Amino acid sequence: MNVRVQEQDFDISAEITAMRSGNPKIGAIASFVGVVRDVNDGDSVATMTLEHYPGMTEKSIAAIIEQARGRWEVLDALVVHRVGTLKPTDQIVLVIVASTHRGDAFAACEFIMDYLKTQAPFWKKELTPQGGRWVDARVTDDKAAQRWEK
Amino acid sequence: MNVRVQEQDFDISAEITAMRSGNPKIGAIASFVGVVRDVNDGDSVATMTLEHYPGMTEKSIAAIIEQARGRWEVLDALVVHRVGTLKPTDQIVLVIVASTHRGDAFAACEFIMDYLKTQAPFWKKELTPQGGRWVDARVTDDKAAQRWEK
Amino acid sequence: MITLLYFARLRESLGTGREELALPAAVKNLGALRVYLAQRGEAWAVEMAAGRNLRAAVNQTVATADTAVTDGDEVAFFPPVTGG
Amino acid sequence: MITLLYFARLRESLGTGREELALPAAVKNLGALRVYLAQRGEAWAVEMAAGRNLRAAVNQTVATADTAVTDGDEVAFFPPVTGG
Repeated sequence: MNVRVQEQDFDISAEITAMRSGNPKIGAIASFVGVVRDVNDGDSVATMTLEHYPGMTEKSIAAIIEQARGRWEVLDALVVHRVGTLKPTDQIVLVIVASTHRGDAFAACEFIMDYLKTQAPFWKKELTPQGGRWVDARVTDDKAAQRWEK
Repeated sequence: MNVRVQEQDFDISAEITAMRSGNPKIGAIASFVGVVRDVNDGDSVATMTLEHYPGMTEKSIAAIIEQARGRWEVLDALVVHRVGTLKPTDQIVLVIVASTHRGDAFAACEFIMDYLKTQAPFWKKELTPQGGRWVDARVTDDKAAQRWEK
Repeated sequence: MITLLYFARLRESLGTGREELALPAAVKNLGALRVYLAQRGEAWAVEMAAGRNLRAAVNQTVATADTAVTDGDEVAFFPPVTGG
Repeated sequence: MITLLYFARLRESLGTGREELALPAAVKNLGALRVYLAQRGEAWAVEMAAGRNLRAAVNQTVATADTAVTDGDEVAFFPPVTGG
Protein backbone atom coordinates (compact mmCIF):
# COMPACT_ATOMS: atom_id res chain seq x y z
CA MET A 1 0.00 0.00 0.00
CA ASN A 2 1.60 3.21 -1.15
CA VAL A 3 0.67 6.92 -1.43
CA ARG A 4 2.71 9.55 -3.23
CA VAL A 5 2.14 13.27 -3.88
CA GLN A 6 4.58 14.60 -6.45
CA GLU A 7 5.15 17.21 -9.18
CA GLN A 8 6.65 14.79 -11.70
CA ASP A 9 4.67 12.55 -14.05
CA PHE A 10 4.08 8.83 -13.36
CA ASP A 11 4.43 5.68 -15.49
CA ILE A 12 1.52 3.26 -15.03
CA SER A 13 3.39 0.37 -16.71
CA ALA A 14 6.30 0.62 -14.29
CA GLU A 15 3.91 0.74 -11.31
CA ILE A 16 1.86 -2.26 -12.47
CA THR A 17 5.00 -4.27 -13.31
CA ALA A 18 6.39 -3.65 -9.82
CA MET A 19 3.08 -4.64 -8.24
CA ARG A 20 2.54 -7.94 -10.08
CA SER A 21 6.17 -9.06 -9.89
CA GLY A 22 5.89 -8.76 -6.12
CA ASN A 23 2.87 -11.04 -5.65
CA PRO A 24 1.97 -14.12 -7.77
CA LYS A 25 -1.50 -14.25 -6.14
CA ILE A 26 -2.52 -11.15 -8.14
CA GLY A 27 -4.99 -12.01 -10.90
CA ALA A 28 -6.73 -8.69 -11.50
CA ILE A 29 -5.46 -5.10 -11.61
CA ALA A 30 -7.93 -2.25 -12.00
CA SER A 31 -6.56 1.23 -12.51
CA PHE A 32 -7.64 4.78 -13.14
CA VAL A 33 -5.83 7.72 -14.68
CA GLY A 34 -7.26 11.23 -14.41
CA VAL A 35 -6.31 13.59 -17.24
CA VAL A 36 -6.47 17.41 -17.59
CA ARG A 37 -9.20 18.32 -20.09
CA ASP A 38 -8.92 21.30 -22.42
CA VAL A 39 -12.42 22.54 -21.64
CA ASN A 40 -14.26 22.87 -18.30
CA ASP A 41 -17.70 24.44 -17.73
CA GLY A 42 -17.60 25.73 -21.30
CA ASP A 43 -14.27 27.58 -21.11
CA SER A 44 -10.98 26.50 -22.61
CA VAL A 45 -8.33 25.65 -20.05
CA ALA A 46 -4.71 26.67 -20.72
CA THR A 47 -3.19 25.34 -17.49
CA MET A 48 -4.35 23.78 -14.24
CA THR A 49 -2.52 24.32 -10.94
CA LEU A 50 -3.00 21.88 -8.08
CA GLU A 51 -2.45 22.81 -4.44
CA HIS A 52 -2.67 20.41 -1.49
CA TYR A 53 -2.34 20.17 2.30
CA PRO A 54 0.96 18.37 2.90
CA GLY A 55 0.65 15.81 5.67
CA MET A 56 -3.13 15.65 5.73
CA THR A 57 -3.16 14.60 2.07
CA GLU A 58 -1.07 11.47 2.60
CA LYS A 59 -2.87 10.69 5.87
CA SER A 60 -6.38 10.97 4.39
CA ILE A 61 -5.50 8.89 1.31
CA ALA A 62 -3.96 6.17 3.49
CA ALA A 63 -7.19 6.14 5.51
CA ILE A 64 -9.23 5.77 2.31
CA ILE A 65 -7.11 2.80 1.23
CA GLU A 66 -7.59 1.22 4.66
CA GLN A 67 -11.36 1.60 4.28
CA ALA A 68 -11.16 -0.13 0.89
CA ARG A 69 -9.15 -2.98 2.40
CA GLY A 70 -11.86 -3.46 4.99
CA ARG A 71 -14.53 -3.86 2.32
CA TRP A 72 -12.83 -5.79 -0.46
CA GLU A 73 -9.92 -8.17 -0.98
CA VAL A 74 -7.08 -5.77 -1.81
CA LEU A 75 -3.67 -7.41 -2.33
CA ASP A 76 -1.94 -4.14 -3.14
CA ALA A 77 -2.89 -0.52 -3.86
CA LEU A 78 -1.16 2.61 -5.06
CA VAL A 79 -2.27 6.24 -5.27
CA VAL A 80 -0.12 8.86 -7.01
CA HIS A 81 -1.48 12.43 -7.15
CA ARG A 82 0.36 15.22 -8.93
CA VAL A 83 0.56 18.84 -7.71
CA GLY A 84 1.88 21.98 -9.38
CA THR A 85 1.02 23.31 -12.82
CA LEU A 86 -0.29 20.93 -15.52
CA LYS A 87 -1.65 21.40 -19.02
CA PRO A 88 -4.42 19.66 -21.01
CA THR A 89 -3.73 15.95 -21.77
CA ASP A 90 -1.35 15.77 -18.76
CA GLN A 91 -1.96 13.00 -16.23
CA ILE A 92 -3.18 14.19 -12.78
CA VAL A 93 -3.92 11.13 -10.68
CA LEU A 94 -3.27 7.39 -10.73
CA VAL A 95 -5.05 4.74 -8.67
CA ILE A 96 -4.10 1.06 -9.00
CA VAL A 97 -5.73 -1.77 -7.05
CA ALA A 98 -4.61 -5.40 -7.30
CA SER A 99 -6.76 -8.30 -6.15
CA THR A 100 -7.31 -11.99 -6.82
CA HIS A 101 -10.52 -11.33 -8.77
CA ARG A 102 -11.66 -8.45 -10.90
CA GLY A 103 -14.87 -7.54 -9.05
CA ASP A 104 -12.94 -6.55 -5.92
CA ALA A 105 -10.27 -4.70 -7.93
CA PHE A 106 -12.83 -2.59 -9.83
CA ALA A 107 -14.96 -1.78 -6.78
CA ALA A 108 -12.01 -0.79 -4.57
CA CYS A 109 -10.45 1.33 -7.34
CA GLU A 110 -13.66 3.25 -8.02
CA PHE A 111 -14.29 3.65 -4.27
CA ILE A 112 -10.83 5.17 -3.74
CA MET A 113 -11.31 7.56 -6.70
CA ASP A 114 -14.74 8.69 -5.47
CA TYR A 115 -13.34 9.47 -2.02
CA LEU A 116 -10.22 11.16 -3.47
CA LYS A 117 -12.55 13.53 -5.29
CA THR A 118 -14.55 14.42 -2.17
CA GLN A 119 -12.24 14.04 0.85
CA ALA A 120 -8.57 14.36 -0.07
CA PRO A 121 -7.36 17.98 0.40
CA PHE A 122 -6.48 19.00 -3.16
CA TRP A 123 -7.66 22.15 -4.91
CA LYS A 124 -7.51 23.00 -8.60
CA LYS A 125 -7.10 26.45 -10.11
CA GLU A 126 -7.70 26.77 -13.84
CA LEU A 127 -6.23 29.41 -16.13
CA THR A 128 -8.82 30.32 -18.79
CA PRO A 129 -9.03 33.26 -21.25
CA GLN A 130 -11.04 35.03 -18.48
CA GLY A 131 -8.16 34.61 -16.01
CA GLY A 132 -7.48 32.28 -13.10
CA ARG A 133 -10.38 30.64 -11.23
CA TRP A 134 -10.69 28.05 -8.48
CA VAL A 135 -12.66 25.01 -9.60
CA ASP A 136 -15.94 24.53 -7.70
CA ALA A 137 -16.64 21.22 -6.00
CA ARG A 138 -19.14 19.18 -8.00
CA VAL A 139 -22.39 17.93 -6.57
CA THR A 140 -22.01 14.83 -8.78
CA ASP A 141 -18.76 13.98 -7.00
CA ASP A 142 -20.44 14.11 -3.58
CA LYS A 143 -23.20 11.88 -4.93
CA ALA A 144 -20.67 9.39 -6.28
CA ALA A 145 -19.00 9.20 -2.87
CA GLN A 146 -22.34 8.84 -1.05
CA ARG A 147 -23.16 5.70 -3.08
CA TRP A 148 -20.69 3.81 -0.88
CA GLU A 149 -22.27 4.91 2.42
CA LYS A 150 -24.83 2.19 3.07
CA MET B 1 -11.88 1.72 -30.91
CA ASN B 2 -9.34 -1.04 -31.34
CA VAL B 3 -9.14 -4.82 -30.78
CA ARG B 4 -5.96 -6.89 -30.93
CA VAL B 5 -5.25 -10.58 -30.34
CA GLN B 6 -1.52 -11.25 -30.09
CA GLU B 7 1.17 -13.48 -28.59
CA GLN B 8 3.47 -10.65 -27.50
CA ASP B 9 3.12 -8.66 -24.29
CA PHE B 10 1.55 -5.18 -24.15
CA ASP B 11 2.58 -1.87 -22.57
CA ILE B 12 -0.31 -0.10 -20.84
CA SER B 13 1.61 3.21 -20.58
CA ALA B 14 2.20 3.35 -24.33
CA GLU B 15 -1.47 2.57 -25.03
CA ILE B 16 -2.78 5.19 -22.59
CA THR B 17 -0.32 7.80 -23.86
CA ALA B 18 -1.46 7.22 -27.45
CA MET B 19 -5.11 7.46 -26.39
CA ARG B 20 -4.92 10.70 -24.41
CA SER B 21 -2.60 12.49 -26.85
CA GLY B 22 -5.22 11.87 -29.53
CA ASN B 23 -8.17 13.49 -27.74
CA PRO B 24 -8.01 16.49 -25.34
CA LYS B 25 -11.64 15.84 -24.29
CA ILE B 26 -10.50 12.75 -22.35
CA GLY B 27 -10.67 13.34 -18.59
CA ALA B 28 -10.91 9.78 -17.24
CA ILE B 29 -9.24 6.52 -18.24
CA ALA B 30 -10.24 3.28 -16.54
CA SER B 31 -8.25 0.17 -17.30
CA PHE B 32 -7.98 -3.46 -16.38
CA VAL B 33 -5.06 -5.89 -16.61
CA GLY B 34 -5.63 -9.62 -16.12
CA VAL B 35 -2.64 -11.55 -14.78
CA VAL B 36 -1.81 -15.29 -14.68
CA ARG B 37 -1.99 -16.52 -11.07
CA ASP B 38 0.32 -19.21 -9.71
CA VAL B 39 -2.55 -21.14 -8.09
CA ASN B 40 -6.00 -22.04 -9.42
CA ASP B 41 -8.59 -24.27 -7.72
CA GLY B 42 -5.95 -25.26 -5.16
CA ASP B 43 -3.29 -26.47 -7.62
CA SER B 44 -0.09 -24.69 -8.57
CA VAL B 45 0.01 -23.53 -12.18
CA ALA B 46 3.30 -23.80 -14.11
CA THR B 47 2.05 -22.45 -17.44
CA MET B 48 -1.22 -21.36 -19.02
CA THR B 49 -1.94 -21.78 -22.74
CA LEU B 50 -4.62 -19.69 -24.41
CA GLU B 51 -6.43 -20.76 -27.58
CA HIS B 52 -8.97 -18.67 -29.49
CA TYR B 53 -11.26 -18.65 -32.52
CA PRO B 54 -9.59 -16.31 -35.03
CA GLY B 55 -12.11 -14.08 -36.73
CA MET B 56 -14.94 -14.63 -34.28
CA THR B 57 -12.77 -13.33 -31.42
CA GLU B 58 -12.19 -9.93 -32.98
CA LYS B 59 -15.80 -9.74 -34.20
CA SER B 60 -17.35 -10.56 -30.81
CA ILE B 61 -15.08 -8.14 -28.93
CA ALA B 62 -15.88 -5.34 -31.40
CA ALA B 63 -19.59 -6.08 -30.79
CA ILE B 64 -19.06 -5.86 -27.01
CA ILE B 65 -17.35 -2.47 -27.38
CA GLU B 66 -20.25 -1.25 -29.53
CA GLN B 67 -22.69 -2.31 -26.80
CA ALA B 68 -20.64 -0.34 -24.25
CA ARG B 69 -20.70 2.74 -26.52
CA GLY B 70 -24.48 2.49 -26.65
CA ARG B 71 -24.76 2.57 -22.85
CA TRP B 72 -22.05 4.98 -21.74
CA GLU B 73 -20.04 7.91 -23.09
CA VAL B 74 -16.97 6.16 -24.51
CA LEU B 75 -14.45 8.45 -26.23
CA ASP B 76 -12.01 5.63 -26.99
CA ALA B 77 -11.56 1.97 -26.08
CA LEU B 78 -8.91 -0.69 -26.55
CA VAL B 79 -8.90 -4.44 -25.92
CA VAL B 80 -5.69 -6.48 -26.20
CA HIS B 81 -5.92 -10.21 -25.47
CA ARG B 82 -2.87 -12.46 -25.51
CA VAL B 83 -2.85 -16.06 -26.81
CA GLY B 84 -0.19 -18.77 -26.64
CA THR B 85 1.69 -19.99 -23.58
CA LEU B 86 2.04 -17.72 -20.54
CA LYS B 87 3.43 -18.18 -17.03
CA PRO B 88 2.36 -16.86 -13.61
CA THR B 89 2.65 -13.04 -13.22
CA ASP B 90 2.41 -12.62 -17.03
CA GLN B 91 -0.21 -10.20 -18.34
CA ILE B 92 -3.14 -11.86 -20.22
CA VAL B 93 -5.63 -9.16 -21.11
CA LEU B 94 -5.85 -5.37 -21.23
CA VAL B 95 -9.00 -3.25 -21.43
CA ILE B 96 -8.79 0.56 -21.54
CA VAL B 97 -11.79 2.88 -21.73
CA ALA B 98 -11.49 6.66 -22.02
CA SER B 99 -14.37 9.02 -21.27
CA THR B 100 -15.02 12.58 -20.13
CA HIS B 101 -15.96 11.47 -16.62
CA ARG B 102 -14.86 8.58 -14.47
CA GLY B 103 -18.25 6.93 -13.83
CA ASP B 104 -18.70 6.10 -17.51
CA ALA B 105 -15.09 4.94 -17.89
CA PHE B 106 -15.32 2.54 -14.92
CA ALA B 107 -18.71 1.12 -15.89
CA ALA B 108 -17.82 0.54 -19.55
CA CYS B 109 -14.45 -1.03 -18.66
CA GLU B 110 -15.99 -3.48 -16.17
CA PHE B 111 -18.85 -4.27 -18.60
CA ILE B 112 -16.37 -5.14 -21.37
CA MET B 113 -14.33 -7.35 -19.01
CA ASP B 114 -17.43 -9.20 -17.76
CA TYR B 115 -18.50 -9.95 -21.32
CA LEU B 116 -14.96 -10.90 -22.40
CA LYS B 117 -15.02 -13.52 -19.67
CA THR B 118 -18.33 -15.01 -20.75
CA GLN B 119 -18.71 -14.43 -24.52
CA ALA B 120 -15.37 -13.98 -26.28
CA PRO B 121 -14.11 -17.33 -27.67
CA PHE B 122 -10.93 -17.89 -25.63
CA TRP B 123 -10.04 -21.08 -23.77
CA LYS B 124 -7.37 -21.60 -21.14
CA LYS B 125 -5.43 -24.80 -20.51
CA GLU B 126 -3.37 -24.96 -17.34
CA LEU B 127 -0.30 -27.11 -16.76
CA THR B 128 -0.28 -28.30 -13.12
CA PRO B 129 1.70 -31.04 -11.33
CA GLN B 130 -1.25 -33.35 -12.24
CA GLY B 131 -0.80 -32.58 -15.97
CA GLY B 132 -2.66 -30.37 -18.42
CA ARG B 133 -6.31 -29.44 -17.82
CA TRP B 134 -8.81 -27.17 -19.49
CA VAL B 135 -10.11 -24.47 -17.16
CA ASP B 136 -13.83 -24.76 -16.39
CA ALA B 137 -16.08 -21.77 -16.97
CA ARG B 138 -16.98 -20.10 -13.69
CA VAL B 139 -20.53 -19.59 -12.53
CA THR B 140 -19.39 -16.32 -10.90
CA ASP B 141 -18.36 -15.00 -14.32
CA ASP B 142 -21.79 -15.70 -15.77
CA LYS B 143 -23.35 -13.94 -12.80
CA ALA B 144 -21.08 -10.91 -13.28
CA ALA B 145 -22.15 -10.67 -16.93
CA GLN B 146 -25.84 -11.08 -16.07
CA ARG B 147 -25.70 -8.01 -13.79
CA TRP B 148 -25.70 -5.87 -16.93
CA GLU B 149 -28.81 -7.47 -18.41
CA LYS B 150 -31.59 -5.36 -17.01
CA MET C 1 -20.15 -28.44 -48.05
CA ILE C 2 -19.89 -26.78 -44.66
CA THR C 3 -16.75 -26.09 -42.65
CA LEU C 4 -16.72 -27.55 -39.14
CA LEU C 5 -14.39 -26.17 -36.45
CA TYR C 6 -13.67 -27.64 -32.99
CA PHE C 7 -11.86 -25.78 -30.22
CA ALA C 8 -10.12 -26.49 -26.90
CA ARG C 9 -11.26 -29.70 -25.13
CA LEU C 10 -13.36 -30.72 -28.17
CA ARG C 11 -10.46 -30.31 -30.58
CA GLU C 12 -8.37 -32.59 -28.40
CA SER C 13 -10.90 -35.30 -27.67
CA LEU C 14 -12.26 -35.44 -31.24
CA GLY C 15 -8.71 -35.47 -32.63
CA THR C 16 -9.44 -32.74 -35.18
CA GLY C 17 -9.76 -28.96 -35.30
CA ARG C 18 -11.31 -28.63 -38.73
CA GLU C 19 -13.16 -30.66 -41.36
CA GLU C 20 -15.22 -30.12 -44.48
CA LEU C 21 -18.57 -31.93 -44.50
CA ALA C 22 -21.16 -32.51 -47.22
CA LEU C 23 -24.30 -31.42 -45.38
CA PRO C 24 -26.79 -34.34 -45.18
CA ALA C 25 -30.15 -33.40 -46.70
CA ALA C 26 -32.01 -34.03 -43.44
CA VAL C 27 -29.82 -31.64 -41.43
CA LYS C 28 -31.45 -28.21 -41.48
CA ASN C 29 -30.28 -26.70 -38.20
CA LEU C 30 -27.60 -26.81 -35.53
CA GLY C 31 -29.51 -29.22 -33.27
CA ALA C 32 -29.88 -31.76 -36.08
CA LEU C 33 -26.20 -31.37 -36.99
CA ARG C 34 -25.22 -32.13 -33.41
CA VAL C 35 -27.37 -35.29 -33.36
CA TYR C 36 -25.83 -36.32 -36.68
CA LEU C 37 -22.26 -35.86 -35.38
CA ALA C 38 -23.04 -37.74 -32.13
CA GLN C 39 -23.84 -40.82 -34.24
CA ARG C 40 -20.18 -41.10 -35.24
CA GLY C 41 -19.70 -42.91 -31.92
CA GLU C 42 -16.89 -42.95 -29.32
CA ALA C 43 -15.64 -39.44 -28.44
CA TRP C 44 -18.28 -37.93 -30.75
CA ALA C 45 -21.09 -39.53 -28.78
CA VAL C 46 -19.60 -38.19 -25.53
CA GLU C 47 -18.83 -34.65 -26.66
CA MET C 48 -22.02 -34.11 -28.70
CA ALA C 49 -24.36 -35.76 -26.14
CA ALA C 50 -27.55 -33.82 -25.37
CA GLY C 51 -26.59 -33.25 -21.73
CA ARG C 52 -23.09 -31.98 -22.54
CA ASN C 53 -22.41 -28.28 -21.83
CA LEU C 54 -21.53 -27.28 -25.37
CA ARG C 55 -21.55 -23.94 -27.21
CA ALA C 56 -21.69 -23.31 -30.94
CA ALA C 57 -21.42 -20.55 -33.51
CA VAL C 58 -22.68 -20.34 -37.09
CA ASN C 59 -20.63 -17.98 -39.25
CA GLN C 60 -18.86 -16.65 -36.16
CA THR C 61 -22.06 -15.67 -34.35
CA VAL C 62 -23.27 -17.50 -31.23
CA ALA C 63 -26.00 -19.94 -32.25
CA THR C 64 -28.63 -22.20 -30.68
CA ALA C 65 -30.18 -25.57 -31.63
CA ASP C 66 -32.74 -24.00 -33.97
CA THR C 67 -30.22 -21.80 -35.84
CA ALA C 68 -30.37 -22.74 -39.53
CA VAL C 69 -27.35 -24.41 -41.11
CA THR C 70 -26.99 -24.22 -44.89
CA ASP C 71 -24.40 -25.02 -47.50
CA GLY C 72 -21.28 -22.81 -47.27
CA ASP C 73 -21.66 -22.08 -43.55
CA GLU C 74 -18.82 -22.11 -41.04
CA VAL C 75 -20.00 -23.99 -37.94
CA ALA C 76 -17.95 -24.14 -34.73
CA PHE C 77 -18.43 -26.27 -31.59
CA PHE C 78 -16.60 -25.44 -28.36
CA PRO C 79 -16.83 -25.60 -24.54
CA PRO C 80 -17.98 -22.56 -22.52
CA VAL C 81 -15.37 -19.84 -22.93
CA THR C 82 -12.74 -19.11 -20.25
CA GLY C 83 -10.80 -16.07 -21.46
CA GLY C 84 -9.98 -12.76 -19.84
CA MET D 1 -0.52 29.07 20.57
CA ILE D 2 -2.25 27.28 17.72
CA THR D 3 -1.15 27.08 14.09
CA LEU D 4 -3.71 28.27 11.54
CA LEU D 5 -3.50 27.19 7.87
CA TYR D 6 -5.51 28.51 4.92
CA PHE D 7 -5.65 26.87 1.49
CA ALA D 8 -6.68 27.65 -2.09
CA ARG D 9 -9.27 30.46 -2.44
CA LEU D 10 -9.02 31.25 1.30
CA ARG D 11 -5.23 31.57 1.19
CA GLU D 12 -5.57 34.08 -1.66
CA SER D 13 -8.43 36.19 -0.31
CA LEU D 14 -7.07 36.29 3.26
CA GLY D 15 -3.59 37.10 1.98
CA THR D 16 -1.93 34.46 4.17
CA GLY D 17 -1.39 30.73 4.21
CA ARG D 18 -0.22 30.33 7.80
CA GLU D 19 -0.22 32.14 11.10
CA GLU D 20 0.40 31.43 14.78
CA LEU D 21 -2.36 32.57 17.13
CA ALA D 22 -2.60 32.81 20.90
CA LEU D 23 -5.89 31.01 21.49
CA PRO D 24 -8.39 33.39 23.20
CA ALA D 25 -9.65 31.91 26.46
CA ALA D 26 -13.28 31.94 25.26
CA VAL D 27 -12.56 29.89 22.13
CA LYS D 28 -13.05 26.22 23.00
CA ASN D 29 -14.05 24.76 19.64
CA LEU D 30 -13.86 25.20 15.86
CA GLY D 31 -17.22 27.02 15.62
CA ALA D 32 -16.12 29.62 18.17
CA LEU D 33 -12.75 30.02 16.40
CA ARG D 34 -14.52 30.71 13.11
CA VAL D 35 -16.72 33.41 14.74
CA TYR D 36 -13.61 34.93 16.32
CA LEU D 37 -11.77 35.07 12.96
CA ALA D 38 -14.82 36.54 11.17
CA GLN D 39 -14.61 39.54 13.53
CA ARG D 40 -11.32 40.59 11.89
CA GLY D 41 -13.50 42.23 9.22
CA GLU D 42 -13.11 42.63 5.42
CA ALA D 43 -12.13 39.37 3.68
CA TRP D 44 -12.27 37.53 7.02
CA ALA D 45 -15.91 38.44 7.51
CA VAL D 46 -16.70 37.20 3.99
CA GLU D 47 -14.74 33.94 4.06
CA MET D 48 -15.62 32.94 7.63
CA ALA D 49 -19.31 33.96 7.38
CA ALA D 50 -21.78 31.41 8.76
CA GLY D 51 -23.35 30.80 5.35
CA ARG D 52 -20.04 30.25 3.56
CA ASN D 53 -19.33 26.72 2.29
CA LEU D 54 -16.18 26.14 4.31
CA ARG D 55 -14.37 23.00 5.45
CA ALA D 56 -11.91 22.61 8.29
CA ALA D 57 -9.51 20.14 9.84
CA VAL D 58 -8.03 19.93 13.33
CA ASN D 59 -4.67 18.17 13.48
CA GLN D 60 -5.15 17.00 9.88
CA THR D 61 -8.50 15.29 10.52
CA VAL D 62 -11.76 16.65 9.10
CA ALA D 63 -13.56 18.57 11.84
CA THR D 64 -16.93 20.17 12.55
CA ALA D 65 -18.08 23.22 14.53
CA ASP D 66 -18.11 21.38 17.85
CA THR D 67 -14.65 19.82 17.45
CA ALA D 68 -12.51 20.96 20.40
CA VAL D 69 -9.57 23.29 19.74
CA THR D 70 -6.81 23.42 22.33
CA ASP D 71 -3.34 24.88 22.68
CA GLY D 72 -0.81 23.32 20.28
CA ASP D 73 -3.38 22.26 17.66
CA GLU D 74 -2.95 22.67 13.91
CA VAL D 75 -6.22 24.07 12.49
CA ALA D 76 -6.85 24.40 8.75
CA PHE D 77 -9.65 26.17 6.87
CA PHE D 78 -10.28 25.49 3.17
CA PRO D 79 -12.98 25.34 0.46
CA PRO D 80 -14.56 22.00 -0.54
CA VAL D 81 -11.86 19.86 -2.15
CA THR D 82 -11.54 19.48 -5.92
CA GLY D 83 -8.76 16.97 -6.53
CA GLY D 84 -8.62 13.76 -8.54
